[in-house]
This record gives sequence, structure tokens and C-alpha cells, in this order.
Amino acid sequence: MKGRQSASGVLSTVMGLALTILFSFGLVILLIFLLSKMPAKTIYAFFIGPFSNKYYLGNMLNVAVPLIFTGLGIAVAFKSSVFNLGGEGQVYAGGLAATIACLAIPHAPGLVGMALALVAAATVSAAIAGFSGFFRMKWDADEMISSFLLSAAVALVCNYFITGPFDDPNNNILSTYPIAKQFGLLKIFPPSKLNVSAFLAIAAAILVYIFMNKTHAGYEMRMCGLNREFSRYGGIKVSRYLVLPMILSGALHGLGGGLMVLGTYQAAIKGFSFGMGWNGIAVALIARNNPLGVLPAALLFAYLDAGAKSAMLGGDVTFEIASIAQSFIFYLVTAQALYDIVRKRRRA
Amino acid sequence: MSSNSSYSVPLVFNAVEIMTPFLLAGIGGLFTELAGMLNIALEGLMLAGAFFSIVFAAATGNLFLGIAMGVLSSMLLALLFGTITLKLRANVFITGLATNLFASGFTVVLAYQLFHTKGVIQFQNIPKLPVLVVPDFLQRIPILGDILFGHNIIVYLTWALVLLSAIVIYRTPFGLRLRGTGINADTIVSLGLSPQKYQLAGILISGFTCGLAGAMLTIRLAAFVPEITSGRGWIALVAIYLGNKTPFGIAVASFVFGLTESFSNYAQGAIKIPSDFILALPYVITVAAMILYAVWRHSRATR
Amino acid sequence: TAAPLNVAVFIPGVVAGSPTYEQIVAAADKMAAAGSITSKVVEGGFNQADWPEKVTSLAATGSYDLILTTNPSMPGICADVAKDFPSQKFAVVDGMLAGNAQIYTLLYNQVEQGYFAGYLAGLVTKSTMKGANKDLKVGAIVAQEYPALTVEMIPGYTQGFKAIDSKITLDYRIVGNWYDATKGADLANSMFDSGVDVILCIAGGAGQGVIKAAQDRGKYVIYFDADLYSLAPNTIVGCATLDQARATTEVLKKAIAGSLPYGTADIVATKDGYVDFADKNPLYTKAVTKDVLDKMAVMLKQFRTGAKSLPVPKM
Amino acid sequence: MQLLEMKGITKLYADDLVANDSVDFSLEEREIHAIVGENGAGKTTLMKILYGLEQPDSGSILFRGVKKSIHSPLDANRLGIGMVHQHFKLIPDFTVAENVVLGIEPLRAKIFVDHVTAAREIRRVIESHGFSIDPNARVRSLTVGQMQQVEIVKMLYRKAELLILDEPTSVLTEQEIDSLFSTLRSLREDGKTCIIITHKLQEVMDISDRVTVMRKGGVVAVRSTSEVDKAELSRLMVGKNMLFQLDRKYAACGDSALEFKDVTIRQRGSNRPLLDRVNLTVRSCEIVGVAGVSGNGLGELEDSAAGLRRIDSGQILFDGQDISGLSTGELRARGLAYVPADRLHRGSSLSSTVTENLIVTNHHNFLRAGFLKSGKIRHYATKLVESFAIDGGPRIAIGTLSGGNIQKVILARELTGEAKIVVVSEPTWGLDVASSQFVYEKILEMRSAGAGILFISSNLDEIIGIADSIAVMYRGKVVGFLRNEQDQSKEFKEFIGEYMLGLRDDFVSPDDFVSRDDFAVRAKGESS
Ligand SMILES: Nc1ncnc2c1ncn2[C@@H]1O[C@H](COP(=O)(O)OP(=O)(O)OP(=O)(O)O)[C@@H](O)[C@H]1O
Ligand SMILES: Nc1ncnc2c1ncn2[C@@H]1O[C@H](COP(=O)(O)OP(=O)(O)OP(=O)(O)O)[C@@H](O)[C@H]1O
Ligand SMILES: [Mg+2]
Ligand SMILES: [Mg+2]
Repeated sequence: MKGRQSASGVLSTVMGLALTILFSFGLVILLIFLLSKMPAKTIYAFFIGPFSNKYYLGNMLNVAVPLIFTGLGIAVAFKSSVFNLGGEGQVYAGGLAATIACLAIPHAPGLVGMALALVAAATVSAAIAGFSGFFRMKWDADEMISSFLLSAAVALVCNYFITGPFDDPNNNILSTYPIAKQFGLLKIFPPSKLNVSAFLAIAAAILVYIFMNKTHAGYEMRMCGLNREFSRYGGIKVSRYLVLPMILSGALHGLGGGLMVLGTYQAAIKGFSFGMGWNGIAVALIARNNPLGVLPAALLFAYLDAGAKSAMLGGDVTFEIASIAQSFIFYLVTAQALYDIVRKRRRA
Repeated sequence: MSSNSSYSVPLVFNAVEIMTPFLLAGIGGLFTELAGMLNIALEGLMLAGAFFSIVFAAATGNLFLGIAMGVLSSMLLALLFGTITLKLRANVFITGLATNLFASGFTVVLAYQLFHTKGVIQFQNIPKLPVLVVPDFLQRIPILGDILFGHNIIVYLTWALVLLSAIVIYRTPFGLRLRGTGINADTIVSLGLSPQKYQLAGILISGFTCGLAGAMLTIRLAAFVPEITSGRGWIALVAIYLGNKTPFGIAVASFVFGLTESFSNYAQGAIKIPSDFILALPYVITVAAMILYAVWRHSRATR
Repeated sequence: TAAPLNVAVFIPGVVAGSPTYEQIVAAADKMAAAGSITSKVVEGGFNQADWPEKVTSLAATGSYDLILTTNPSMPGICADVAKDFPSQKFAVVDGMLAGNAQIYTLLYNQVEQGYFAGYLAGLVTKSTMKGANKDLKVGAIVAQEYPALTVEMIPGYTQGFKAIDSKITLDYRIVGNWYDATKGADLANSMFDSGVDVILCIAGGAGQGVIKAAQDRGKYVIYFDADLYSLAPNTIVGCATLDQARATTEVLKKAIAGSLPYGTADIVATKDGYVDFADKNPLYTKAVTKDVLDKMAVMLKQFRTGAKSLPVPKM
Repeated sequence: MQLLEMKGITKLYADDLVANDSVDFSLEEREIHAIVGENGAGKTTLMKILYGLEQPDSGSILFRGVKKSIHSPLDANRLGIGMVHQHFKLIPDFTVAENVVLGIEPLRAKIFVDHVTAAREIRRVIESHGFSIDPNARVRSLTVGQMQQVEIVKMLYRKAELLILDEPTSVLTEQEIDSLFSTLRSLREDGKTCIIITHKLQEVMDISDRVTVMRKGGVVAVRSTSEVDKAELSRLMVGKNMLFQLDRKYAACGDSALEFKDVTIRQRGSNRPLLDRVNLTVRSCEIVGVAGVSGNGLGELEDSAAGLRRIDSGQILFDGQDISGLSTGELRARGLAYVPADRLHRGSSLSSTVTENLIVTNHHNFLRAGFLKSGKIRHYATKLVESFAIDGGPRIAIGTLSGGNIQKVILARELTGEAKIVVVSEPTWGLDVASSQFVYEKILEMRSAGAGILFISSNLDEIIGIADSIAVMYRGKVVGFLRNEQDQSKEFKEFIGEYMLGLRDDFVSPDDFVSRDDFAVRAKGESS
């Protein structure tokens, strides 16, 4: 973790990333050859499929949106050396909160409803994560564990609300009543589900970047993240920055969930956001916790996901094979040694 | 329904059974944790152990050979996880996620290749895990007798491992260096030792115990069910932290979780509240316990 | 002969470990092998939020004459997709939606299916069978709750054992997922501890734990959907079945013949032969006492002949 | 005969920074060899290469005439090379014994660590060199000086043949240094060879047989010590004559700026307090030097004055107001500046840039609507980097600077702008002569600007050199307090030394002025 990265540093990082990805893609192709009866077709579907038509492409980008938010949420926390393992529950709760907000005001004008829904989502999830931060500040209770446990409990409670009080008896999916039409986000790439939340995601990444690197609070947060004793010595109110990052992280997760509801599902469906939290962590780590890096990292992720889906339709790949393929990429994507190969090359 | 005491004994007995996989995985995870690595791969390692131990047990018809092979394969996966993390210097969290993904995918694919099903695989010729027989007078100790005895040997093996690990960690050079690695790897380097060596050892040990934990799951059922570990590795990780990163602490933490789990199983039949709440109970109670413990420790520290 | 009918079979979940889904796929494959259709099976996975997108993708390919799928949640989803693809036809077995010209649905009367299980459970718990005890307690362990379960199967089950003895009570517990067999076993054990001696098991992979526990404790399990006595002879004492294979075959035959009445919603019950109880299997006859056999036979006869039937409540 | 020869050693850090530039360095057996040079000259780097911590980009190493490649400290240890790092390589949670034996633990029953034997052998080493540490104490509870001792014990315990000491004396007191040096001499008698890096030329003269002078990554001279004097050495180092002397005029002392009233800090599980009813007053325009052997409460004094440690009883007054319990932030707001002894963890954030380190205390002054004015900040940082002659730009990670330069960054941050109270602890630890001189001048500037200065140091020379009055601490008590008149004479030092070692209990109050002959009389009185 050097202070700033020189332009050449960034370049070699990018090249390193490219290398590792190519390498792991190689492994994936190998795997498909081993397990598929129609390798050519499957490989094509896996790698090219996501770009083969507007529907796939749009949906791929749409999957990236919540990942960007959860990735940002984790990046903010990790940069402050605060560990939020509660992403799963926070996204889910955020989505549910947004839904309930919309259901509460079915006749409100669209923008008002959306705004309220997102505020609700952010607040609820921020509170959930905030607790862990608070416990850490007040009694030094490990926030990583408390957030994980709380999230597990919260997810189940959300299940209850979705399948219980708010369950829509008119359909047989385990889902709440649909939110009013006017609250749905504008689709920007029909027939795909891609919607204006994509712009919000990009904006969020930029804002978080600016916050972390250009603002007072951001600076203090980073300093606390790097060395708390130094920060206390320097006069920073360290304990505050055990809670604030958690709150921000939770809020970002909540927004991710809320936007999934407003933009994609128009209702809270049981388990709709599962995986978003964990993958958010992966996204953040791949991005080295750099808010701007989160954008490409999330896209890479969405691409893998889309590739797997299209390979299941267009080829004979199954879930398991898809997850093995994904694991290869996880294994290698952060491997420093591979990056160094590039660095050395560029030095010599 | 009859008086509570008649329920409380099986309640605790079951808790002891339930806690064992957490405890095993936790003890192994402790070695990685002390070496300064967050090991979220426990889940995957457990799954590998679960699958291979039952498969080999069925293939060889020998329970212990099967368990041994299961442990071995779990350690092989750990080796992969460790080498990539340490030699290629990859982020341990992501390689951990990868290990879990890989295990859950790989077991099913293999199951399909071997048994042509991706679902439950039943094995007929699996012997029962032997149950430790104790002299009658022990068995007759009121309450304790019924709670402590009559479990399968893996349970007792686990208790032995808790003791052993405590000795290794606090009494042997290996333990000293392992902890040193976790606290300040530079020091280890400056002494001409290799932190990686101890970190890899830690990972392999976690592979060992997780393999055992997995074996216990499948052998008990005489079957393999995809995703059978269903989050136990994560609970084990929690136990490590709740247990203050000490073997006995982990034992206590696992027991607390086992007890809440066992209670919520029982409560489902007894109390009529929405199932989701009951399922959430173990997490809620554990987090509450954790906070209370922290408050207590805090008040002691500031006094 | 005419070009084969191109069919996509969408499985909401994964085929693995679900007898009902396996039946559908098998039936489709059989007809594909016969050359009368081409079939492409697509698994939707456990996240139902993904299903609409995947069905849409299937429809979007435009290369399937019929999308065949199953489970009560699908008609709604298909209806949504149908809007965007007016020429796409759907058939849903085990689901119900009337009046959509692109969709044919066929619903099983799972109240009756539950009733058979309940009736047997009632007989067993009061029986003289080795594992049976005095307590008037029967059990049910399910993986997760969903409408068909809470509205049809469990009420049917309850009516079943109440018909034997209104004092029998139900101990009903939930695993929380489809695969935690260990928890399944723990739940079963805790139920046996509280006096239950027979458990209806609708828990997918987790059911394995229930079976194992019952075997170890010498108690009984009733299975759902398919003839699965072989999983645990003498422990599984009954299987209330759905004939998904037959439904699939019938639907596809009609579709090929062009005679599938899109827009209509059929409800099929025991008397139509789609819902039944597997009482031919010797493992069943060996597992229960004569007395139980006879009482079951009488009851089943009434339903098969249509003399008796149960209404399906609106979901 | 020749023990070691390093030929044409070149080491680049980053792509451009040449830390060692084809350095030739050789070592005779049984000699004590000093290496001197400005901060950033490349001394440590050279030693790290010899010890296998860094790999040279080019050059070769001959040990006992045989070419060796030293890839890791393990290789070094095999050759009998041991190194004491300036920035300790200790494990705070372990006991002294555990730290010392780590890696070569004595065994019981072939598998267990034999703590008994370990403690015994270590105690022997400790006693035979007059160190003051308990093998069973946790390292985190030790003071910097004691940690230094642990490092040395560690190496002695490992029976190294060639001992490398990177600025071992920085934090040691006169007495400790004397005993260290006699240790080194006796080691030489035992046939061992020593390399010692130091910035104190007097020490070079006292201890070394030969001296190598480094400058800007290269060797500029190798001399046998008898042939050089301090003046020449410093000329070789910096190119101009640089001798340690201060011209400082008295300034009238103002009213009390910082006052300790019966301040007490207890320690858990021991009835001896860490601070024992300490009374101390620092007036504005006054430098109060606090001398003491490490382990006698200097650290606690530092922490409590800086608001980083809560006191159990008593009061600390700042401009007459009780500030005990206030955070460092609040104290800084009232005009505290603070240069900590622990430069690497408290004083700086190693992976942050120099700029980020510089503005931690005052980034509030660079805000517009919650945003940092990066332009202003860049300008401010560049200015400080220039005026404090910090090598390396404002945008590089401070961790890659030499220890000396890290310290300069801290000083730049703390000694810029006005302050009512300046707490400085070991400010010149690791600084070369020029930098130290520079630091003293800065501190004097602060003083004449009206600040009261609490100057905690284990280096008696500099205390006598700069302080207006001297407080001596022993076992958490202030056992002596006397006016200071820059008396560098040996007697005066010994006189204070006796207080530091707790040999005298007659409290010298600032009021009875201690004149030269006065203390001489006392000293005699003691000795006879
Ligand atoms: N790890 C590193 N990365 C980058 N630059 C480094 C590193 N270590 C040292 N340097 C640089 O190499 C040069 C020599 O450093 P070194 O520590 O050897 O100097 P030194 O003689 O020990 O100085 P000091 O007397 O302050 O210890 C300095 O400019 C320093 O900034
Ligand atoms: N691997 C590294 N990465 C970054 N910085 C390093 C590294 N190794 C050494 N440094 C820095 O380079 C400088 C020189 O190394 P070292 O730590 O020995 O300093 P030093 O010479 O002992 O300091 P002093 O001037 O107090 O003697 C130190 O300040 C250290 O912080
Ligand atoms: Mg009964
Ligand atoms: Mg140095």
C-alpha cells in the first residue's frame, strides 16, 4: 500500500490484471473442454454470449449496478480498516425497506416515491451496519463478527416480512406486492433491464472517490484506516471513524438493494439479492479498495455472471461448472506474483 | 408437554453433537488466524472433506480409511488455497471465496461423473461411527453422564484436539513462531525464518480439522448432500473470534452456538412463532452473547 | 413425418435431487429420443428473482415452439414474458392460470396428495407397528414454506390424520433450506424425543437427514411426490405421488397434435390418475401392518373412483 | 586477517533512487568498525544487504575470503552474522525470553519450549552485561531503551561472530552506553567483530578501531580511528566542519504553561506506580529537560503530557486550566505540539505520503466547505520539505525515507507554526549531527517565540546543552530538579547520573541554585 500510485504503476496494474484474467480464462476454456459435449458452442456462449444481443448486454450491465454499490460500500469500510461482513443482509434489508416505503405511499408522484424509497433503504441498512460500528466503538466488540451475525439474522427477518405480512397472495412467487408503476426506474436499453440506476452507480463511484480523497472526513478516515495511533496522536477523533465508515458502508449497500427493487424487480422477492454482499467484497478487493477501480471490477464480475448464464442457455454448462470457472478467476485475479511479472518486463 | 428437565438433557446432548463440526473447523481455523490470515475457506474445506470421506468410505468399505482420505483431500484443497495465496501472493479473502466456490462446484461435478446424480447420494455399506462406551458408573452420573457420554468418537477426538492444539500453540516452538508470524512477520523474517512456512502450516492444519468436521457430517448421514455444510464454516470463523482466538474460548463459543441451535430446533416444536424468527434465534443470541461479553471485558479493562 | 416440436424445458430450481423435476426431464428426454420433439433443459437455480430473466432469454431466442415448465409460481412469470413475445407458447404443469391465450396450465390436486399422507400418518401413529407409540403426535418437516405447501399439502395432510382421530396433533418444523441434511436429522430427532413417531418429509436434500434419523431411531417417514420406498425400506412407509411424467407426456402429445387448449387451466386429481399413492410397491406392503394396508386401500379406492374428492382452495 | 569484504555493492530503491552506489567495504577480524554518514547516506541499506534483508543489484560479498551470496538473514546467521536493527524487530505480546529464543528455542522433552532454561540463560547474558530487563516481562511493557537492550541480548544469545548494530546508542543513557561499549570491548576480546552505525562522533572516537565514512550512497573514506578527529570526520561526512555546539541566550521565563500536580499513574498488578506524585512546572520561554534511565517513567510522563494516557490521580494544568482527561486533539487545539519518541508508529503513518503525514495536525486549516484545498496543501508541504531539507519529495510514502528523514518530517510538522507547549521526546534519535543541530535551533526558536518546552531525552549531553532546568526521574518520581548552566564537565554529568541511578535521595530544588563547585562539594561528600 504505497501512498499514491504513479501513472506507470496504474498501467502495470492494469496489464497485470489483463494477464491474470487471460490466464484464468485459459483455465476456464480447458475446463469446458473437459466437461462439455459441445465445447465450441459453450465457449462461444460463455465469452461472446454476453455481447451477442442487446438483452444480454443490457442485463449484464444491470447486474453490475448493485455490485458497484456493494463494492463501494466495502471499499469505504476496508479503507478505514473497518470490516463489514454484513453486506448480504444490508443489501437485502435495503431492498425490502425501499419496497415497503413504496407500498406505504402507492399514490405519491414517482420521483418523491423513489427518493423516499432510497432514503429508507440507505437509512435502514446504515442503521444495521452502524450498530456493529457502535458496538466496536463503545465496547470494542469485533465489528467483523457482529456485522456478519446481524446480517444473517436480518436476512431471515426480511424473509419473514417478504413471505409473511407483505406477501402478495395474487402470485405464487415468494414476493411482496409489486410497487406502484410510477416508482419503476426508467429503462435505458430495452428490452434489457438496464435502467438509470447505472448512471447513479457511476456517480456514486465518483462521489465516493472524491469523498475519500478530497474531503476532510475522507482524509481523516483514511488516516485512521492506515494507523489509528498516529491519527489519535494527530488529533483526529478516532472513535468516530469506527462508526462513520460502517454507516456509509451500510448506506451504500442499502442503496444497492433499493435500486435493485426500483430498477429491476419492482418488488422484494425472497432471496433476490443473495450473493451481492459477498461478491461486493470480492469486487472491492479486486479493485484494491479504490472507488474508481470498483467500476471495472464490478463489470468483470457481471461479465462472468452473464457468461455463465448464457453458457447455460447456449451451451451445456451447469451451475457447478460456472462456479468452478468463477473460482479460477478468483484464485488468480489478485495474485501479486503475476503482476510482478508484468512490472519486471516493463522495467527491463 | 412434559416437564422441561426431561427436555433439557437431550437439548444439551444434541448441543454437544451440533457444536462438534464448528469446534473442529474453528480449532483448525485458529491456526491460520494466529498466523495472521483470515481463513474464510473453512466452509469449502469442510465440504471437500465431507464428500471425499464418504465416497472413499463407501469405496473401501473401511470407515477410517474413508475418513483419512477425506481429511487428506481436504488438506490437498488447503494446499492449493495456501500455495496460491502465499506463493502467488494473492488476497487471502478472495482465494478463500474461490476455495468455497470451487469446492461446492467441484464436489457436484465429480458426484455427477461418479454417481450420475447431482442430488443426494446414499451409501448403503457405511458403518456407523462407533460410539464411545464408558463404564456404567460413569454413564450413571446424574445429568452429566447423559450429556457427556454416548457420543460418537469424533466428538471425543475433537475434545482431544482442543487440548492438543492448546499445547501446540502455547508450549511448542512451532506455536511460538506461528503466533509470532501473526503478530509481526517482519520479526520472523529478520530471524531468518519464513512466515509463509508457518502460514502454510496453519492452512494445512485447518484443512485437516475441516476434513474431519466434514467427514462427521456425511458419515453420520451415510450420504452426501450438496452444500451439506450449509454455512458451518462461517459459524466456525465466528467462534474463533468469539472465543478470543484461544482453543478453549472457541470450545465455549461453539458450545453456546450449539446450544442455541439445539434450543431453536426444540423451540420449533414448542413455541409457535414464525419459523424465520426461530431460525434467526441462534444468530441473535450469539451476537447478544458477544456484545455482553465485550461489555463485561470492557468494564474490567477500564476499572 | 413432420419436423419435431422444439421444446424448452425450464426447471425453476435444479433438477438434481427433486423427483418431480427429474420425472419431467425424463419424460421430455424420452419423447426427444423418440424424435417427436427436440428438448433443451434449462435450470433456473434457487434464486427465483432470476427466473423471469431466464425465461425471457429462452423466449427471446424465438427458436422454441413451446416452453414447458412447472411449479405454481411459473404461470405468473410466463404471463409477464408472454406480453413481450406474443407468438411464444407456454405450458405449465403443476400451476394454474386461466384465460391467457398463450398459456396452458395443469394443476394437481395436492390437497388430496397431502390427505393420503396424513391418513397414513394417522393410521401409523395409532398402529401397533414397532416404532409407533402411544402419543397422538405426527410430524412434518419441510425445507421452506411456499404457497402450494401451506395452502394445499399441509391442510390436506391435517385433514388426513384428523380423519383418523381428531385428537392427533401436528408437530411441524422447517429446515430453512433444501440441503442442510444435518439440521434435518437434528429436527427429526428432537421431534422423536417429543413423541412423534411418523414424519411427512418435503425437504429435498435435507430429507436425507430425516430418513437417517428415523432409521436410527426405528421411526417412520412418509415421502412425497414419487415412489421412493427404496431410499429406506421399512422406514419410508408411504409415498404420496404426482405423475409428472404422465402429465408431461400428455401435454407434449397434445402440443404436437396442436390440440393443447391454450388459455385453459385444467385441474387434475386422483380420479384422473395424476395424483396418487404408491401402494403397489411391495416395500410398502411389507412396511405397514395389514390393518393399515386395508384402511388405506378403502380410502384410496374412494378417491380413485371419484366417490370422494377434496376441493382445491384458491391460492 | 580480513573477515569480510563487500565489493562494488550497488542498491537501487524504486527505479531511480540509488541507496548504495558501488560501495566497497571491508572488515578486519576482531575489530570494532564504525560507519558514519548523514541521514540517507546508505548505511542501513548496506547493512541490510550484508544481513540478507535486501539483495544488492550488483556487487559481491566475500566472507573469510570465500564468495558468499546472502539471500536471507538465515544465511547471515549461518555465517555468524547478527544484526540489531534501529527499528526494533520485536513481538510486543511475547515475553523478553520468548523474543530472545524465538527461532532457536531450547527444548524440553524434545518438543516443548524450555522456558526455564531459556530464562536462566538469558538472565545470565543480561546480568553479565549489566542490563536492566526481566526475561519474563512482556516486551510491550518495556521502554524503548529496554527494547533496545532486548535486541542486543537477542544477538548475544545467538552467539553471533560478527555483530551489526544500527544506531544502538540512540536511545541509551550515558550509563547504558558505557556498559554497552564495555560489552563490545569484551566481545572483541572474545574474538568477535563489530560494526556500529552511529551519528555521535564522540562514540566513534571512544569505541571504534576503524571508521568508514559514507556520503550520498558511496564510501568517501576509510580511516583508522587513531588517525582522525571529530572535526575531520564531520568534514568528510558533510564536506564542512560541523561540531556540536549551541549558542543560546537565556530568555526571561514567563508564567507557568504546563504544570504537573501530584500526577500519579498506577500499573495493574503492581504497587509501584509508573508515575509517583510527579510535580513539575514548565514556564513559557523555558526548556525543562527531563533526564532518566529508561523504565523510570519518562514514557508515562510523555504520554500523559500529550493526553494519550489517562492519569489515576493528580492534575495536569495547561495555562492554569485542568487538562487531565482531554484528548490529544483537544490539547493541540489549545496549543500543544508534540514530537513522540515512537516515530514509526505514533509519529508517522508509514504508508502515507510525506504530505499526508505533514498535515495530520492542521489539515483543518486547509478546508473549503469540507473539501481539502489540494493546491494550498501541496504548496505548504513543498515549503516544509525544503526548509527542513527532507530528501525525497512530498508525494512519496514516508516509510521509504531513511529513519533520519522520517524524523525530520515529524519535526517539520510539529515545530512549524506557534505552540504554547512543546513536548519533545528523543527528538534527535537517529539524526546526524547536522540535523540534530538543526533540531536544537528549531526548538530554541520555539522557545524564544514564547513556548514552554518539555524536553525528554536519554541523551544527557543534549539536555545539558539545551535545557534551562533539568528534572531527573527515577522509579516514576522526580528525584532531582536543578537549574542548568550548560556545564558539559564530566563531574556534572556524573552528579546528575547519580540521581538517575537513584544513588542520591537529597532532592535538589530549583530554588537552591546549584553552582559548579557546590555540586563538586556534594559529589565529594558522597564519594568520601
Ligand atoms: N525500502 C526502501 N524503499 C525506498 N527507498 C529506501 C528504502 N530504504 C531506504 N531507502 C532510501 O535509501 C536511502 C538510504 O537509506 P538508508 O536507510 O540506508 O540511509 P541511512 O544511512 O541509514 O540514513 P539514516 O542515518 O537516516 O538511517 C535513503 O534515501 C532512503 O530514503
Ligand atoms: N521494505 C521497506 N519498505 C518501505 N520502507 C522501508 C523498507 N525498509 C526500510 N524502509 C525505510 O527505510 C529507512 C531505512 O531503513 P531503516 O529502517 O534501517 O532506517 P534506519 O537507517 O535504521 O533509521 P535511522 O536513521 O533511525 O537509523 C527506514 O526509515 C525504513 O522505514
Ligand atoms: Mg403414536
Ligand atoms: Mg539507517
